Amino acid sequence: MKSYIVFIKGLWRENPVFRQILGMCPTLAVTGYLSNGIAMGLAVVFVLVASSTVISIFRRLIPKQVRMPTFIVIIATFVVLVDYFLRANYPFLSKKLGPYVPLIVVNCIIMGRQEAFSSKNPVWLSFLDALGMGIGFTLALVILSTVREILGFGTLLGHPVLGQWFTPWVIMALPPGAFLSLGVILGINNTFQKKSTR
Amino acid sequence: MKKLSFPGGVHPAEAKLTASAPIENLPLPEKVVIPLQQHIGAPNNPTVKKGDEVFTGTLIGKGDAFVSSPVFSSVTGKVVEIGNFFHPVTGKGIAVAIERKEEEVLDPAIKPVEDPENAEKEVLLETIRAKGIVGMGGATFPTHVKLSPPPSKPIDTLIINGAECEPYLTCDDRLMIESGQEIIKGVKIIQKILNPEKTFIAIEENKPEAISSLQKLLEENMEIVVVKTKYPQGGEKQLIKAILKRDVPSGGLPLDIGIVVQNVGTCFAIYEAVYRGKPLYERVVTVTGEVNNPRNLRVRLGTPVSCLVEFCGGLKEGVNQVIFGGPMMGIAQISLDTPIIKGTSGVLALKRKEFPPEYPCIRCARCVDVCPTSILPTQLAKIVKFEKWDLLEEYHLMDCIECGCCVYVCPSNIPIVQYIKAGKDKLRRMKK
Amino acid sequence: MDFLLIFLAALTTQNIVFAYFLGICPYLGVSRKLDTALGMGMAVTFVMTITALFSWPIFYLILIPRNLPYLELPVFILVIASLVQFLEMYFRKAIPHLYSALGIYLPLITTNCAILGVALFMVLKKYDFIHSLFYTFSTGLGFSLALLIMAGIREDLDLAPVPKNLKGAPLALIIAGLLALAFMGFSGLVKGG
Amino acid sequence: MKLVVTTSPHIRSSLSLQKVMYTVILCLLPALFWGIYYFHIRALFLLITCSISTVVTEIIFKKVRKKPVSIGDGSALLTGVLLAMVLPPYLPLWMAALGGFVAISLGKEVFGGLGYNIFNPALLGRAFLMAAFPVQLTTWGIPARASWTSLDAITRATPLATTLPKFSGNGLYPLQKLLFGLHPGSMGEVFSIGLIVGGLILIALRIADFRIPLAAFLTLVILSSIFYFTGENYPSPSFHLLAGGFLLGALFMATDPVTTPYTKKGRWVFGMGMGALIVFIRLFGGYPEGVMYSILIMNAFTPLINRLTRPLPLGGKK
Amino acid sequence: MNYRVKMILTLLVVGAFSGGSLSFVYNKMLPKIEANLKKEIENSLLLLVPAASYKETSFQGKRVFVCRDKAGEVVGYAIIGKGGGFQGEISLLIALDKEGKKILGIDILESQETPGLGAKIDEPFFKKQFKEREAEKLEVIKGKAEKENDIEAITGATISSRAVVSIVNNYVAILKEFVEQNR
Repeated sequence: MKSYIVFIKGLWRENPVFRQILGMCPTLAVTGYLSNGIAMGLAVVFVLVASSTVISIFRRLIPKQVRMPTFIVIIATFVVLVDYFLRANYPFLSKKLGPYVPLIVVNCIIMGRQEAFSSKNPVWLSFLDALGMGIGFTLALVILSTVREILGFGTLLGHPVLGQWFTPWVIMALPPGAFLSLGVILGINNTFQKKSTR
Repeated sequence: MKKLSFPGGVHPAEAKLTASAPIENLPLPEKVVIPLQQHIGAPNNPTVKKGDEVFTGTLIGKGDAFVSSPVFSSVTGKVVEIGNFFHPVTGKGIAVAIERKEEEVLDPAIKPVEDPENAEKEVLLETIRAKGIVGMGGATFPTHVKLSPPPSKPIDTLIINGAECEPYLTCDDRLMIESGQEIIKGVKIIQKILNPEKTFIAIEENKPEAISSLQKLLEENMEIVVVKTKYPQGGEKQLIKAILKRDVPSGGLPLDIGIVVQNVGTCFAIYEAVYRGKPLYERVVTVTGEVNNPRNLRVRLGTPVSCLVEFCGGLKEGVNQVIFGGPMMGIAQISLDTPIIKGTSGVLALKRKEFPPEYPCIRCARCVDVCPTSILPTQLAKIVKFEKWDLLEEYHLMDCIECGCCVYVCPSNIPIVQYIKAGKDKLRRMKK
Repeated sequence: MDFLLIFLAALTTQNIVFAYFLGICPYLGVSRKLDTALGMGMAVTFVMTITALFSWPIFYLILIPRNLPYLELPVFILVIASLVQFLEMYFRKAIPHLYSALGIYLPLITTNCAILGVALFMVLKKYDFIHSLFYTFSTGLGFSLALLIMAGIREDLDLAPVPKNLKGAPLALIIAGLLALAFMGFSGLVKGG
Repeated sequence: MKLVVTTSPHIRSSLSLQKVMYTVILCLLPALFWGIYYFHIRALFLLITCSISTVVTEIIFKKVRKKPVSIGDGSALLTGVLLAMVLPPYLPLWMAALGGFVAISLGKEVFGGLGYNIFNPALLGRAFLMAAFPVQLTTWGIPARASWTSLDAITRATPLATTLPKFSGNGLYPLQKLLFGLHPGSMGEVFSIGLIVGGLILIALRIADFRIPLAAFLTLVILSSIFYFTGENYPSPSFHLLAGGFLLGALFMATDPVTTPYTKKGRWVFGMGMGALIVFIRLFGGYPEGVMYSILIMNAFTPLINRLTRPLPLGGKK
Repeated sequence: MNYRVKMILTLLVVGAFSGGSLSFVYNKMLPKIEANLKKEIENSLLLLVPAASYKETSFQGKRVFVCRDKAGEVVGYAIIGKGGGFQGEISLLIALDKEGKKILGIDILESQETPGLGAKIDEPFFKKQFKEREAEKLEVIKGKAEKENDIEAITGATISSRAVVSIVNNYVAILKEFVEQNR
């Protein structure tokens, strides 16, 4: 039961984007297309799960004084792995995500989970926690990029979904559209969260 | 003579209905109710008790503190009650009710100062204190306190305030026209106490008769300055700014920069105290607005306002508001039984229409433009409204003089002064 | 001219916040008050410039000659983390008044992705050393500008009946969007970069 | 007798919020009527669409937030009218409606409603549309047929778009055409004389403060003169003043009290910044017209300008 | 164990592990990444010039390609041109025929133009306009092209269209010079 909660909380109740307002930069930057959003989400899931697991395994061996640098190096290693993997195998995607892949390293979600969870909890729970948070993050990216791609291009994953009559709202593909739609989605989400916790 | 002014301010319709009405004596009322607290400062205690017989001018209340001012009986009669009565400023307050006897007898203690022209400074000051003289412009700050600046702050300029910038009011105007000589003598007494290098008598340009009549009586080392007709020209700091272009430091007093400002009505009262030995038990009140015959009246303190209204032919049909003071800073009264006190310069009857609703501020900044102290009234109102108390001082709340210019011009009908007063209250409580 | 273009672009069209979405967390977090925004802006500008000062030589004089470009990321982030730590210690001891002005913001900076981002961009844009310094400095100023505007607006909105559900991050994001919309007016004004 | 007790002051000036809003709308009428006359019935449809959209949006927001509906103050209507006036007359109506919705929702209600918004709502609505539908927002036209009810249009470029950046004299659009509004453009921006008259009345009535328009005017004239007289192929100051949205923007948008500084010094700064930005965006920027963006950008700076020009209280220390 | 020793040891181990794994991955991926980069230009190049092989050289600091057919005959030249667009830098591949008289075509390599608007410079209807043009100065026009050297602007994206044409004009001139010298 407990492990189930550890996993599920990241999806909604403690969703890193919607509830904790973390990892804003990639959330805004790469959500013009759903495909980018998914790719970024998966990259974060990989880095988060891998580094959480590794750190949890060695949590007793890492001295307190060098915790931060150790974490950073471990995270950075996995980030570079993902970056090169994408560059080699998905050059098109890698180009679109640009510098935001290396920037995963400073994504506060990842460092936050290490500090708050995996440096204190056993491997299995750390893995679940990271997976939950990662999927929660991906979920947020999917929601935002779906809205932006449909309104901004009239397509979803590149396929036209709204037909000829629709005039794309170019703004949704631009920075203002990213900020505005995330702001509005957060506002709507606040309304629902308040209702459900009442 | 040049027209002098200060930045900001408003110019509502002057409505000086009684500018040419001579001061008349109001017939003595049957009963007076004299509040013990008629000044700013420490409270007074009654010196009479129920059943006591009093003469006109008998001391009935005093305090021991330096910043206090005694009150006197304004009629000859019997104390019938000491209790809680209507008070024009505080709503309710301790007052002495006296039933008048037919025959008027002056208290034997009333004696003029001997050889007032050559009296000692200390004697004059003591007389002013003992006769209960306070600022007659409405502030009611004990005059002897204002005339006793600490030695570290020498006074170089005396300003006599005859601006009377509030619309409707004419009591100072009439006093200057009719009792110019007495006022000038009062000014000379103040000069003697303070020994200023310069003395200015400031009068708004809309009072030509007062200007010319005083002009003839001027003595050496006095100068009349004509100031622009604009509200609140009569505010101390505004008057100083207009005449001397000097700024009273924020949170400070005029005497910090060597200036004392006195109202013309106060000068007249000082004259009466010194030359006639008369305690402050009557004053001139303008009864105006929606009354049938607006007049300037000499009224015994403690007279209920209903007597004044009746003497002026009663209220017009539809009047629903009676204000003590002018329309800009006066205080609306609950009852016509409220007595006239030392600071009551006018009684104004108005037909007040339905309250307009308060709309959101549209930042038109009219209040900023008219604010005579150059603060941001609308921001202060919002700060109070949204309870961001920590911002109050940053926005100079305490500098507000509550003149009401901002509310007068506000298109959204925001009671800014009310918010500011609430903010001042809060700030005082937080400091404690 | 080169420098002017870099400078103007960093403030407007290529603004690190409005165009690249970097440093959003501190942008949302530290923009409630003008004073703190000013402090944070100055601290970020300072650290960004210092980062370029150190990471440019490390990258071009150590990593590239040894064919170790893949160490760019771990090295940069370690440089930033240790720089911030070192600066904090140094300020506290040597320049206390600067510490009281900037010091409290320094720990927040490690997690500011704008710093790492600007170091990565500096390499991507192939700037030489002087241009890199100027670029990072200008970007810091651009960040400060965005922060100050936002703080000014949010201070105003402290005195507004903002809908409850929008308070905080949602409204800040919407304002950022509107600012980005207004800043579109600059586009084309500064070409290239 | 019952006496009413209110706080001082007990008299008020005769100005009210409604009076401010409706006076502005009245002063807009000359330019508005000309726009409808010149662009025919489609312009009228545009006006109606925008007005309904802004008013309905405001009602919905007030209802949802359970606040009293304050349509009577006329501010939502004014936003709608202004929005219609800055849009191309032949814009698809659903886009205009979306613009009105955005103007009120994102431009005003998210900040707490009237008086609290940071940006000019009408311009924000237009900026949103400009970013969302740049093609439609830069497609201008004149009526295709003389018939008043004809809905067809012929596409024509606005003077600013045709003559910038390659400018050689007033060309197609001589001064008198610009003055009388005989050229394509936004519905409410073309009739220069009407805007000048309306704006001057507004300033004379002290509904609008003269500082921002004057500062913007002077800055625009001085800067554009410098370019005109020293460089080649730059438009004349008079062209700058009349050909685009400057008059409507400076006289009616930049005098919106809510989104402009409340200090006198600040208003000068605002106007100068606005004038300078217009010239730079028009001459060197990516857009042919810069009035909207210059006002929005200065709106963003307004809280900072206010803060920096906050007056010292009488006798206050620095 | 002394905690200092432990600290340093930990960092060393982590650093070594990280460096090792990264070096391994980097060396494994590098050929692929380089191939990707090469392929990107190659794809564009072969789209524009019917060539069997090409050789990259440098001319005035620009990247220039000489294309040959199976027989080794020169069939065309190409150059990578760069310039400022509406948002950021635009980088193009421009190809000329072997005489340096006609433009064979252009392709967009990199751009940050507005999606859905300026980004349309990468769409065939726009790029096609450059095909078979005389290698002379081209001009952007709004609406229908009338003159020989007119290029129709993308509706709503005049700036981006102008940027592309100006890059093309600049780099065609450079490439023509190269062709002159190498004929």
